Amino acid sequence: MNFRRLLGYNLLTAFVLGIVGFYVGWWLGHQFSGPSIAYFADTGQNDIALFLAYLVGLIGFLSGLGFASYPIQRLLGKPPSLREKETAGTGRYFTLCTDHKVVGMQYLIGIGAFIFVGGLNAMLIRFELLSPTKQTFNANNYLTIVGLHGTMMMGMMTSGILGPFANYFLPIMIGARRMAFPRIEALTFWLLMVAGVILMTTVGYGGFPTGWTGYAPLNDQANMGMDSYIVFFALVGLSMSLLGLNMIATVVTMRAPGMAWGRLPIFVWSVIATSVLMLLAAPVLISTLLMVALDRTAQTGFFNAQAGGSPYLYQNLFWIFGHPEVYILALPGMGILLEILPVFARKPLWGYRLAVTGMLGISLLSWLVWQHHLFVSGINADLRPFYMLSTELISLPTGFIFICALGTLWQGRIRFTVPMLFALAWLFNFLIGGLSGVFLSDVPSDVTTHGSFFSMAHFHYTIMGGLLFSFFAAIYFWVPKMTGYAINERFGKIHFWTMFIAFNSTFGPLLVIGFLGMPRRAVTYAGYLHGGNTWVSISAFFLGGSMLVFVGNFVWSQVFARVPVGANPWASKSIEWQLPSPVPVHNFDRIPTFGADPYPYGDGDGAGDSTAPRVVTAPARPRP
Amino acid sequence: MTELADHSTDYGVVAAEPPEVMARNLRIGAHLWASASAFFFAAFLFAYFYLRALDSTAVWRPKHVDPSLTLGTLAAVSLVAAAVLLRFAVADHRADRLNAWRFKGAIVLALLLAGVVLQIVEWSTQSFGPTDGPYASVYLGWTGLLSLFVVGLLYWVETTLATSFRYRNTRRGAPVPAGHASGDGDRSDPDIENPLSLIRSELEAVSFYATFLSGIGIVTWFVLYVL
Amino acid sequence: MSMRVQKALATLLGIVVVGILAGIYVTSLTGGPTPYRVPVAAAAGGRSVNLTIQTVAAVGPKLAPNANWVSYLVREHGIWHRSTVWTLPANSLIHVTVYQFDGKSGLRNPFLAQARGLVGDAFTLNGKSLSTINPDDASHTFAIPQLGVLVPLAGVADDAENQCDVAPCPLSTAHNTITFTFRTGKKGHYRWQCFVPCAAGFYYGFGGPMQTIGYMDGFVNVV
Amino acid sequence: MRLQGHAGRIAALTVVGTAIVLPLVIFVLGPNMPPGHRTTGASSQVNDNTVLLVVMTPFTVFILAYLAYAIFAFRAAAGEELRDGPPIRGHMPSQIAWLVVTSAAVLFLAIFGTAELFASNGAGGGEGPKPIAKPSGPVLPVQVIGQQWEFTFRYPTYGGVETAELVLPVNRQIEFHVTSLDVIHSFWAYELGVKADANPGVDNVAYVKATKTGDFQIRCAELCGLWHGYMFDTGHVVDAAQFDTWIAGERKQFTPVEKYLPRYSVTYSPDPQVRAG
Repeated sequence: MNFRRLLGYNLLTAFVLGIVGFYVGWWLGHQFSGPSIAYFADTGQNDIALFLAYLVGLIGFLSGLGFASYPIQRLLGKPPSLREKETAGTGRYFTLCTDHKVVGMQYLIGIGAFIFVGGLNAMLIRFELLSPTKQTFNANNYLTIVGLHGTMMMGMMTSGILGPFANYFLPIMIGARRMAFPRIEALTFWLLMVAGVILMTTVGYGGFPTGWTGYAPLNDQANMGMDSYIVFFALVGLSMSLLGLNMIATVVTMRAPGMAWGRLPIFVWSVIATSVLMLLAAPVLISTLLMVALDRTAQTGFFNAQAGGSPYLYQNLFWIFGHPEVYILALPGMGILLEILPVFARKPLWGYRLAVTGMLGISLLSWLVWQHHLFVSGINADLRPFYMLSTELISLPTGFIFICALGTLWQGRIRFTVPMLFALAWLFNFLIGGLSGVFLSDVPSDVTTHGSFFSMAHFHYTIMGGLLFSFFAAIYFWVPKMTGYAINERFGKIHFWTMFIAFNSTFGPLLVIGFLGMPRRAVTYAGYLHGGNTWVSISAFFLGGSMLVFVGNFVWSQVFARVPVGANPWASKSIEWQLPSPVPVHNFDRIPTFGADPYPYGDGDGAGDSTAPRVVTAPARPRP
Repeated sequence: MTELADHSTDYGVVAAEPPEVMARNLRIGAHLWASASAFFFAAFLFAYFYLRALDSTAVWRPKHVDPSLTLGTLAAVSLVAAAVLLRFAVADHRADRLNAWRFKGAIVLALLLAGVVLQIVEWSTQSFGPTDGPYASVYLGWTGLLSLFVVGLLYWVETTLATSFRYRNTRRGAPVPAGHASGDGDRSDPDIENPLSLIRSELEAVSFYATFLSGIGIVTWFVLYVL
Repeated sequence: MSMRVQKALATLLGIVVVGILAGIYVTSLTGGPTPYRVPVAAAAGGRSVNLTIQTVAAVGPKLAPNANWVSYLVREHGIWHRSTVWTLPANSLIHVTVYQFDGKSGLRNPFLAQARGLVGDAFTLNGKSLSTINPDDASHTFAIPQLGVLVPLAGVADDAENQCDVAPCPLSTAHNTITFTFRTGKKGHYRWQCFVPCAAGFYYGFGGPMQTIGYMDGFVNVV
Repeated sequence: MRLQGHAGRIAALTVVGTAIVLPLVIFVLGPNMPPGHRTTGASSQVNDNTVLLVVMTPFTVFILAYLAYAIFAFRAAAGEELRDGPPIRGHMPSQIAWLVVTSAAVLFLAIFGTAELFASNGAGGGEGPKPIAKPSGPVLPVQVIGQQWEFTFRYPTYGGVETAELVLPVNRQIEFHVTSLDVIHSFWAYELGVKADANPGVDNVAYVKATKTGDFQIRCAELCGLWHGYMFDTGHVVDAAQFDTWIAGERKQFTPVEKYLPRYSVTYSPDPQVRAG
């Protein structure tokens, strides 16, 4: 055993320092709060101690990974440097690594694990709702499960596509060897992982009863488990903000010669649109959560009506972040869709400019609609027509994405590969998601649908049907490039069809159940909804089962069967497919020069031609 | 292997990246981070005006909730002075007056530190606490987080200054040992062309951010003390 | 060992670890208080049940991890337990005796100071029959909203001598005795709760023990 | 009209599909849309839902018809999987047409929704303390007080009596004043088509006029803590005579507690404050 390796910067050191830090923070918190602050003594819970424990634990964990050494060296006057010590082999996946491709793989597995946790919670929710009144999980545990499901999914899936796929492919697509800030890139990943673990610890502190929205003043009343939620979402916000910053900086500064803005692959545009939202919306969330933390510890009165604050303030601030947030979830999916359609329709993207306009338009409009979440809250009734209009206006840029997708299929030569199936399913699901959204944007209709299972089913159609389907499309499409091994097509199709049918059979009826009067997050429901809920639960279990099919297929294909795919299994003309699979550490031997449109299908010498790129030119590599 | 790349590429290829790329990254990074910070404080601004306009229970700002205008003004002035001085320091660096920039840089550090200390003095001498209504809440949250950002700025200025001091006797273009910047002894190539090559762009970046933060400081001062 | 066997073992190990973690997680959430099945006696006019409970200001370290929390206790075979899930027979009379050891907190909504849903619409407080108490005197309420049952429980005076510190409280310490009778309806799974904001130190007095089953909230399983 | 090529066939599919679906939507689905026709507010929601469905139908049919057609007609023939399609990068007329049609639909929906909102006195939604869409003529104010975890109700015109049960007279304009004593709740009377958040210190007004007698369910629609899932109740709409009898009975029953109730007010800030204990 090599002790130098054991004691160096690695995951083991990180865990040890993280746990030590946690208890140091806990102890510190009890030193200067507790008896001196009366109400902590009365309640037997000490929020200051828990916040400090999480904070010091986080610092310990990151230091153990090696994140502290560079800032300290800079403090001592060492010059700025590009990357951490380069390592090779499997070990680099378990430590601080600044290679954007390693970070992408880390994201894929890390986020995948937390999506599994979120999905498990969804199964538990559906299990509980098999009966209108009988309780498997008692009322507080049920609320914790609901909150954990929502928070985990909303927090983790924000980076669900940007984390794994944009980190991996965005530099390649613009002809760069790295992201603009490799160390920040690695930091975003590890922040997210620590955040996820922190959120899980809520179970040990009594859970939290607020759902993912964490409304005040319930968040002030809640048990210590609420602190886990606050720290989780603040860290996710920080991670998102830094991720967005890194993506924008990369696209602005790292583009290869010839990679003009009008030649960026559409996926890159969707990343830009998302990143702008991430960069700007997440800080609002962090501020808001810090206010909640102050309310809980220092007893400030931001959201406390009787101390002169206002719960509406929380709702406004939360949704100023929260509505861009849902487009942070939706936009990358649109990028994946429009990136995949040209490959399997063998046509250039139809209406490139329109698609870009659509994405940027969504990005802009998403700032102007937040009060539609407050339509029945009793605030600003006179502004309702405006928010009704602005919300419905978002369907215009969304419509652009649809028309571009349909136009790309026009006279194409469609191959029904697994990624293509997922992309087409995106169109179907997002159509239903978008149409159901119109009911919620319309005030009279919203009176019944607001806060019901209808709105829940609506955003599952857009987020799960949109984002998760495109997440899987991206996995089936790009993972062979990332690992060099194919994913089994037949099991992929089984996965697709079970998931697609079970998904629609779950959330379609939920739209109806919501319309018939079932509120969200309620552990009991009226007897007449029992049949529908049972159907939905059983469908949901099939949906969960389809995920197991995927996990099995993924592990089998990538660990056991291992069929090498070669450089370009899909015969794509995009640049990432002109590199070996997996992509070499430094991406390109020479930085390529780009000449034209990123989707050169059908250009040049006509039918049945090669799959070679004709627009990417790399200077010949000098031979030693 | 394809015509664009193969797995035998070694590190030397990457080391050839021109330093301008990183310089550009630093500058754009500062701008982006400034915009994120702006939205961070925008939430407090929103909270201030929302709660002030609401004033539903007439407890927005009781009489005794009155932070010291003198200390607050001094704190804001020190932040603005630091930002202005940093601008002059950048000019000095551009004109190759390196000692002048280092001197100014040290004063900037002192000014920023003074601003934070003044803020702490103010908290410890004020006559109200966090439970004294929404104004007190916004005031404490906002000034507290602004101080945290100022500490971050302090760190950034310090790193730039420290690098400049550490290599004050290094000639431009002097050879650099392999793996010098990252501390990676296993490397065969230098991973930085010149440790001093990035100081100016980093200085420009930090100066931009300091200017931005002093703008936030002015807004803070105006909203919390004057309005 | 061949590479393939190694991979298979690693995968197996992964499945086992994930399975165990998921199992721990799920069981930690399904765990809850075991229901106390209240003994049934036959009485004139149907079945009836005697339920004896006490309310305490601080549950103490012996009965709960949160020693300072306010709680209900139930007497089971002469021993006080912290159990708030009770199994009661359907369509029966429930004679409840509450020994109330906690001080006054006051109701947020004074309307809840009047008893409702009881047999005779009244309860006895230390032997005196009442339908309403002063809302400021309320220490707790016993309420099963779905059955329409609500009883305000008057608190012990702040200056009373010999106050009980830590549960379970002996009857020799200062207390009020409240008795009342209600009728369980059809079978079902009903929640019960306290409406007095009695969770000291929590926002609106409704956190901690008020939001955790086993203290100020529970279930009545009517079977 | 002669159908020409793919575009013609897709257009034909869309027209035929719309012609089949639209009558079903208007005459079968629309009238049966939730939440029913028990109140004026609910009826206007049903109308609104129907109009939304009608506007959406052509778009939905078009996109689905296009997708189905594309999947069928544009699939790659065996052996020609790698042949490129035609390099069409856009078609300005159809892009403009799409923009115009969707914009028209969106503007229509926004204007219609606004008109419907005002015409139906807010359609049963909570409008805050100063409602802008309100009925003319006399109203019966009923206060809904949310607290953890029960709704209680006050009738200011009947001596401010507070009740545990919600009973409303039929064919009278009701003015709900929804408020909360602690955290945020949401008063959802499903069959009445009423939903209004109960915020502490806020008077949230919603209007409704029941046109039929019968029971309705009340649920809390905003997560409010432990017993949120159990915060449900049944209300009743009864005729005027029954209502008078009922309210008289309530006033008699709750006489003992009457002296303790605070004077009727649109909001309450009861003790104990912030952190009890």
